[in-house]
Amino acid sequence: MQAITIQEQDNDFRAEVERRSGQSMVECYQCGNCTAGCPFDFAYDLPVSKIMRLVQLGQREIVLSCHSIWLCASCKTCTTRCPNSIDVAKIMDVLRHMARESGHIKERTVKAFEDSFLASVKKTGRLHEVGVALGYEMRTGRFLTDIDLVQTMVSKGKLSIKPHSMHNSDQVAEIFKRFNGGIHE
Amino acid sequence: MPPSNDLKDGGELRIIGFLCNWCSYSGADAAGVARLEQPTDLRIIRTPCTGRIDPLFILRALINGADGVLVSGCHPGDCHYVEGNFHARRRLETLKRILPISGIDPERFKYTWVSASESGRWQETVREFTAKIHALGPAPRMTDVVSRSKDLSLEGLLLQDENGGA
Amino acid sequence: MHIGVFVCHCGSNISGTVDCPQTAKAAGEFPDVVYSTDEMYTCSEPGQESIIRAIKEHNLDGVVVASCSPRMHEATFRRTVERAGLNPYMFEMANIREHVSWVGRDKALNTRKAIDLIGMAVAKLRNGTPLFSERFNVTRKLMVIGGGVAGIQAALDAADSGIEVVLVERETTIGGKMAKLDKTFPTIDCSSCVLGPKMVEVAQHPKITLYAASEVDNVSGYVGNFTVQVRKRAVYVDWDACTGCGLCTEKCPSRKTPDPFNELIATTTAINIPFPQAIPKKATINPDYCLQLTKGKCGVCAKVCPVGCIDFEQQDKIEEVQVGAIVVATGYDLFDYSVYKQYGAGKLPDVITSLQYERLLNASGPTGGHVLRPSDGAEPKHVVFIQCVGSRDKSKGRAYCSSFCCMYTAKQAILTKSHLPDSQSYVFYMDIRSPGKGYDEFTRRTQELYGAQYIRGRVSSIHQHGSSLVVRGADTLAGMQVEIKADLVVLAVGIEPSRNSQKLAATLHISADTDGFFMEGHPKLKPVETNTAGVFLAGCCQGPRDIPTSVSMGSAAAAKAMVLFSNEQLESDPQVATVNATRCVGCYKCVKTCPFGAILESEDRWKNPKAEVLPTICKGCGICSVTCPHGAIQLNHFTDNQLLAEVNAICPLPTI
Amino acid sequence: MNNTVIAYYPGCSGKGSSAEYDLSTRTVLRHLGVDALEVENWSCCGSSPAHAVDHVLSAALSGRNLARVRSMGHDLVTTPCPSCLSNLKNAAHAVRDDDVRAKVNSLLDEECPTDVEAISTLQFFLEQVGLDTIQEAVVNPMPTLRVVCYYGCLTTRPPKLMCFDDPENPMSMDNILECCGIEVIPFPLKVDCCGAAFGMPRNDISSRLSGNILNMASELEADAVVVACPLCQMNLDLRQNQVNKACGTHHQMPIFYFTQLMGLSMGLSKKNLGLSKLAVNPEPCLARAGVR
Ligand SMILES: Cc1cc2nc3c(=O)[nH]c(=O)nc-3n(C[C@H](O)[C@H](O)[C@H](O)COP(=O)(O)OP(=O)(O)OC[C@H]3O[C@@H](n4cnc5c(N)ncnc54)[C@H](O)[C@@H]3O)c2cc1C
Ligand SMILES: Cc1cc2nc3c(=O)[nH]c(=O)nc-3n(C[C@H](O)[C@H](O)[C@H](O)COP(=O)(O)OP(=O)(O)OC[C@H]3O[C@@H](n4cnc5c(N)ncnc54)[C@H](O)[C@@H]3O)c2cc1C
Ligand code: SF4
Ligand code: SF4
Ligand code: SF4
Ligand code: SF4
Ligand code: SF4
Ligand code: SF4
Ligand code: SF4
Ligand code: SF4
Repeated sequence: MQAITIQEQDNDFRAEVERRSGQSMVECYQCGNCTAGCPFDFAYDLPVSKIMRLVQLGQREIVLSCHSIWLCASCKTCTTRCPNSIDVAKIMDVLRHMARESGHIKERTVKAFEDSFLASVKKTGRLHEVGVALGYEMRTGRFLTDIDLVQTMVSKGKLSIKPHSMHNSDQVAEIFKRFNGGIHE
Repeated sequence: MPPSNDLKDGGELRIIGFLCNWCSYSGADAAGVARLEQPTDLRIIRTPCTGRIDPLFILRALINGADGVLVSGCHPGDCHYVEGNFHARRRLETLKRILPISGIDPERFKYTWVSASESGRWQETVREFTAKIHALGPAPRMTDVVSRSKDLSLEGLLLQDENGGA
Repeated sequence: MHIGVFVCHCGSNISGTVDCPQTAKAAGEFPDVVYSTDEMYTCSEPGQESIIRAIKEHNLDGVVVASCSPRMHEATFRRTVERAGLNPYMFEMANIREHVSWVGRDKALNTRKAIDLIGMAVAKLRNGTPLFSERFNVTRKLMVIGGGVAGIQAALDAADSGIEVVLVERETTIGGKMAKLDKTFPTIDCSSCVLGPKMVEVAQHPKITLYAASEVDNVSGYVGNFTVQVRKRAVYVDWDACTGCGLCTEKCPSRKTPDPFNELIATTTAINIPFPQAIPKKATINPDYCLQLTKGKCGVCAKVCPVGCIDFEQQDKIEEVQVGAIVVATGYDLFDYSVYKQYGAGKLPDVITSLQYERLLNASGPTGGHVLRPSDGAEPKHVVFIQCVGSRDKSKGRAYCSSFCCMYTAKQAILTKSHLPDSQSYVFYMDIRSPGKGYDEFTRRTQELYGAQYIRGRVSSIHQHGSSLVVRGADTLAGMQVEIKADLVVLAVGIEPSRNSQKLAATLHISADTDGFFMEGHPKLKPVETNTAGVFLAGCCQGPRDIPTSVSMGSAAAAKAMVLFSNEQLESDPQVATVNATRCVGCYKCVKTCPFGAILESEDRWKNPKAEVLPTICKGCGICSVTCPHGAIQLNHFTDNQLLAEVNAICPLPTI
Repeated sequence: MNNTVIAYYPGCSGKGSSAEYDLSTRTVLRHLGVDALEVENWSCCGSSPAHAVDHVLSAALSGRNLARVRSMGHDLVTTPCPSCLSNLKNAAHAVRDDDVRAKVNSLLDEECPTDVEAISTLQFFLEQVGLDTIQEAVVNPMPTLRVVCYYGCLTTRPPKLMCFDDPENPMSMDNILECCGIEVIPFPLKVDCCGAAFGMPRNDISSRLSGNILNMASELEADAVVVACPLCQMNLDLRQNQVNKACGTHHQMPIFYFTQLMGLSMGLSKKNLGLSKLAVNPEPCLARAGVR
């Protein structure tokens, strides 16, 4: 196990997480309640309370390169039960943003799904489920994902090959364009 | 009259402190015991409680030509008399709002909480406040303020606010 | 006026950075100062003598000493001037040591500051008046409110020293929580074996009068002379006659009455004696469950009672008691954990509180000391304890540590093993707080000898799964989620001040901290005093305390009362508020503002409304002085004139 | 409740994978005298991917919809989907901060309003329609139908934002269905997450979590699970076979939207409630409960 040199901790990292999440990291007293209730803990490489600790210790690399921050489903169980009322789920969100920005992509399929989802929305203004699936498959090369569902959905009339129509879908595309233009921080 | 009333020739300004006996006055004593060096401008008046401090004392000091007034007492919730500092807080907040009307720079007045054990905090408070008053410089002549305060009947204003009772 | 000024060198403490002779010389020029000098050590024997000599020689009627802090020697010098025949309040101090010589380095500036401070003291003194204290008698009788172990200890210690004691207990028996416990840490001795004899002593002590099923309605008066109204609740039994034979309880048909003594895990009869060792051992009818009182038909108890003491018409009675001091020992209540919906919110039968578990462990409890879980009466095998439930949880408004739950949880884990040798206990904890003699060894023993498994982490949720409870938690040391299939879960619920404490605080004019526990006079130096003279604290009403500390506090509070009662008479502090009747218009704003209820709505001879201060109750805060729109109520020794004189001494009114 | 008109945001899944939720919600609302007026020209809220990528982007996508609601002259919008609701509420809350609002507005063509509120249709049924009105409309109680209510994670969480029902033991659906004459069994896992967000990218995870819920429901001998969330429904219903395969189970557990059971109890036609669109055939279970 690697040793952490405490004086070399990255306090800017901790400060950035605090600023972007609006949460105060010192308030976490490591009770573990967030880990205890997290439904995704079994799939995590770092339990969420450990992530909280490592942010306190300014461990940017370890935190941003973990899988857990990609597997958090924002179910907010942790936020609801934290005895210090810390919005832990929001911190997980912010960490994923930071990982994205810095190119730490530990769950390619998760990122691919998010990207295809947003690409679909950008293109048509509304979510087009076939579009997402296709986009996802293109991005990951996992071509038969959910193929078993398609048949059921088609037979139940739940899947349209064409996106659901809205006019002015370009307004939505604009939102994405401006966003990519880096107007926000 | 001894010459000491003309404070300004030593580079000192006239700063008056109103301190409650139980917390801040003891805190100031503790700072002395610990030899925590402070600027010499401040003159302290001891009161049993910040609740005894009439905003009019402060107004009077400022009108009379004090360059700064510092009030300090027990932290909220710690008052020796249970709720005296809550009364003080309400009254002093009112005073703060009224000072600008009377032409007095509200920056010349400050109130704060220092407990008996916070000698370091007291030293900091005195240093900071004295530095601030020096940055503001000597207070302007208050002749017109005096007449204005009469016009506005400041005393009435202050008392009105207090009428809420406890 | 003839004022003398004495400037102290304090060896070199002052004279090192203040020019004392020059200061004394300058002081001589202040108005009314007829004599001024400097002294090496003013507080020393010769220093005090020189003050006395100067008062006589120069006919002084006021003295200013410029030396250390008045918090140091004001009392000393007041006695000095009094010895010379002066009124002790015709004395002022200028603090030129703590506030000048010790904090300023520039001698010239220090000297000037010292002169200013003397000028202020002289100005204040010129506006001062002589003040006189009053002497008053003390009622040598102590009231103890709350009959838990802390109150019992206070009552017994005071009574043993010969003081009359009145013990007021809200429940129908004394004993408090300790009476419900099975065994106690760290010695694991039987709780009732230790407490029982003390309770009997209370009942038999000739100096103790016990009012059970009673509460304090109102308190008036002041230290040495309190008048207390005690409400004796209707119990529907004439306690003077009741022998505690228990015949009534055997025959009472209303058997589904909730039993608070057993923490509601069992039922009792509408007429009941809470437990066999109850003191007083008297029967009480619960009016909400008595068939006679609710439906008008039954009266069985009245028929069987051999002494005919049942009285369905009984009413509350108010009695007035005069006492000189009061010890408050009202203890605590348990945190209502039903806000934790994720722990079943009190709806899962096999999730119980620590105190309920004590009743299950207790041989005189509803299961006769067999640990049987509530849902199906089976013996549990896997028992999970969860610590800090409702403690150290800001999100539930409980930031504080309840202080003894780590220890009693360890105790309960040990007792579980001795009751059920095949069982396994698991303890979820955040920290183990065991600071006391033998305490940490105790929690170690729990693990090493009794095999309790300690898991560091909180529990997120508990849910029923078949006949087990699934406890989902974390082990933060292993860094993993953990799950336990438990048969019984015991919550170490935190504590909070006894219900209605807030009201009692208002009645007694004492304050409570932000968590509602009564506030001590000083956290280190006056742990059992309050800021109201003559009112003392013992046990958990002041904060979470285990039994040894509660007992120490009981003894300490009794000792403080004895100190008070060692005086035949007490002397009042004359630095109190006084009303100038000619200025007072009777608006009573001051009455509403005084935090201590020291001002009365009174009248003068012509029936005009006037405020009147009760000098024995007034604490001298001066809050009223600022409130009065007419300057009619003034705090002696800190009058408007005195304080303004100080202001004017530094900043004279500008001439326009 | 005569002819109340509410702004209604169906959400993307309402137009696709959860068409029967949209349909049954509108049908029941109409039956109870409420007109659900679809938000004009609404767009996708971005669901969880948007806020997983950026909070301002997420707020902007929902902010656009809030602006649509405002332009219809409404200050309240209801949505059946908890994920959409969470995003709408988040946006409405976030733009109250001046800084955030400026950032959000800079992504939009129009100003995001600060005075539009969002609630779930579930909350609308409970608080504005009311249990009494619902009970009055019931003509076909189903006392032999034993169901568990599964709320999922987002319906009530985080409590500070959602401000509805209890985050640990919500009872709103339980109460409504009991009003409809259906037996509701207490369900210990009612707020555990089903893992829907990972249905596509990490099916192993979502199958395990959904499996827990189905297992518990069948251990409690429930006839069906009732949900209020299209993502939960899709995960439990459409993916039930995937779950069975991953967990080695053989569940055939119907997963209803609560609005479908409300509609049945009110005697509305199965067609208008979209019952045939459910992946696990509900007919055997309904037949046992005596519904024709
Ligand atoms: C489960 C459990 C196990 C414990 N085990 C141990 C142990 O093993 N060892 C140990 O040292 N400590 C133990 N404790 C702690 C112990 O209970 C307390 O330290 C002790 O009871 C405090 O005594 P007390 O007199 O201050 O308060 P209490 O016991 O609460 O007594 C207060 C009394 O005042 C009465 N009262 C309250 N309000 C009023 C009022 N307004 N007027 C009149 N009367 C009033 C109450 O009815 C009660 O009789 C345990 C606590 C719990 C919860
Ligand atoms: C580093 C440190 C920091 C602390 N900080 C705090 C704090 O912040 N707050 C707090 O509450 N507590 C604090 N404490 C604890 C505190 O010091 C003790 O609680 C307290 O001093 C105990 O007082 P005492 O009178 O029992 O013992 P002591 O202070 O030890 O006094 C005992 C006295 O008895 C004398 N003596 C010993 N033997 C004999 C003999 N045979 N004959 C005659 N005289 C004898 C000794 O000379 C001594 O003067 C601290 C302790 C330490 C070590
Ligand atoms: S629940 Fe809160 S305090 Fe506890 S470890 Fe998680 S973030 Fe920290
Ligand atoms: S929000 Fe994320 S970290 Fe928190 S409990 Fe849910 S999945 Fe786990
Ligand atoms: S009176 Fe105070 S200053 Fe003077 S010698 Fe005594 S202690 Fe020192
Ligand atoms: S039968 Fe009478 S004397 Fe005996 S306990 Fe009951 S009330 Fe008291
Ligand atoms: S009268 Fe009441 S208390 Fe007496 S026996 Fe009947 S029910 Fe019990
Ligand atoms: S004593 Fe132990 S269990 Fe109790 S609140 Fe404190 S740390 Fe928690
Ligand atoms: S406030 Fe002043 S005027 Fe009013 S009753 Fe009190 S003393 Fe009299
Ligand atoms: S000085 Fe304080 S205690 Fe005394 S009467 Fe005035 S307000 Fe009350």
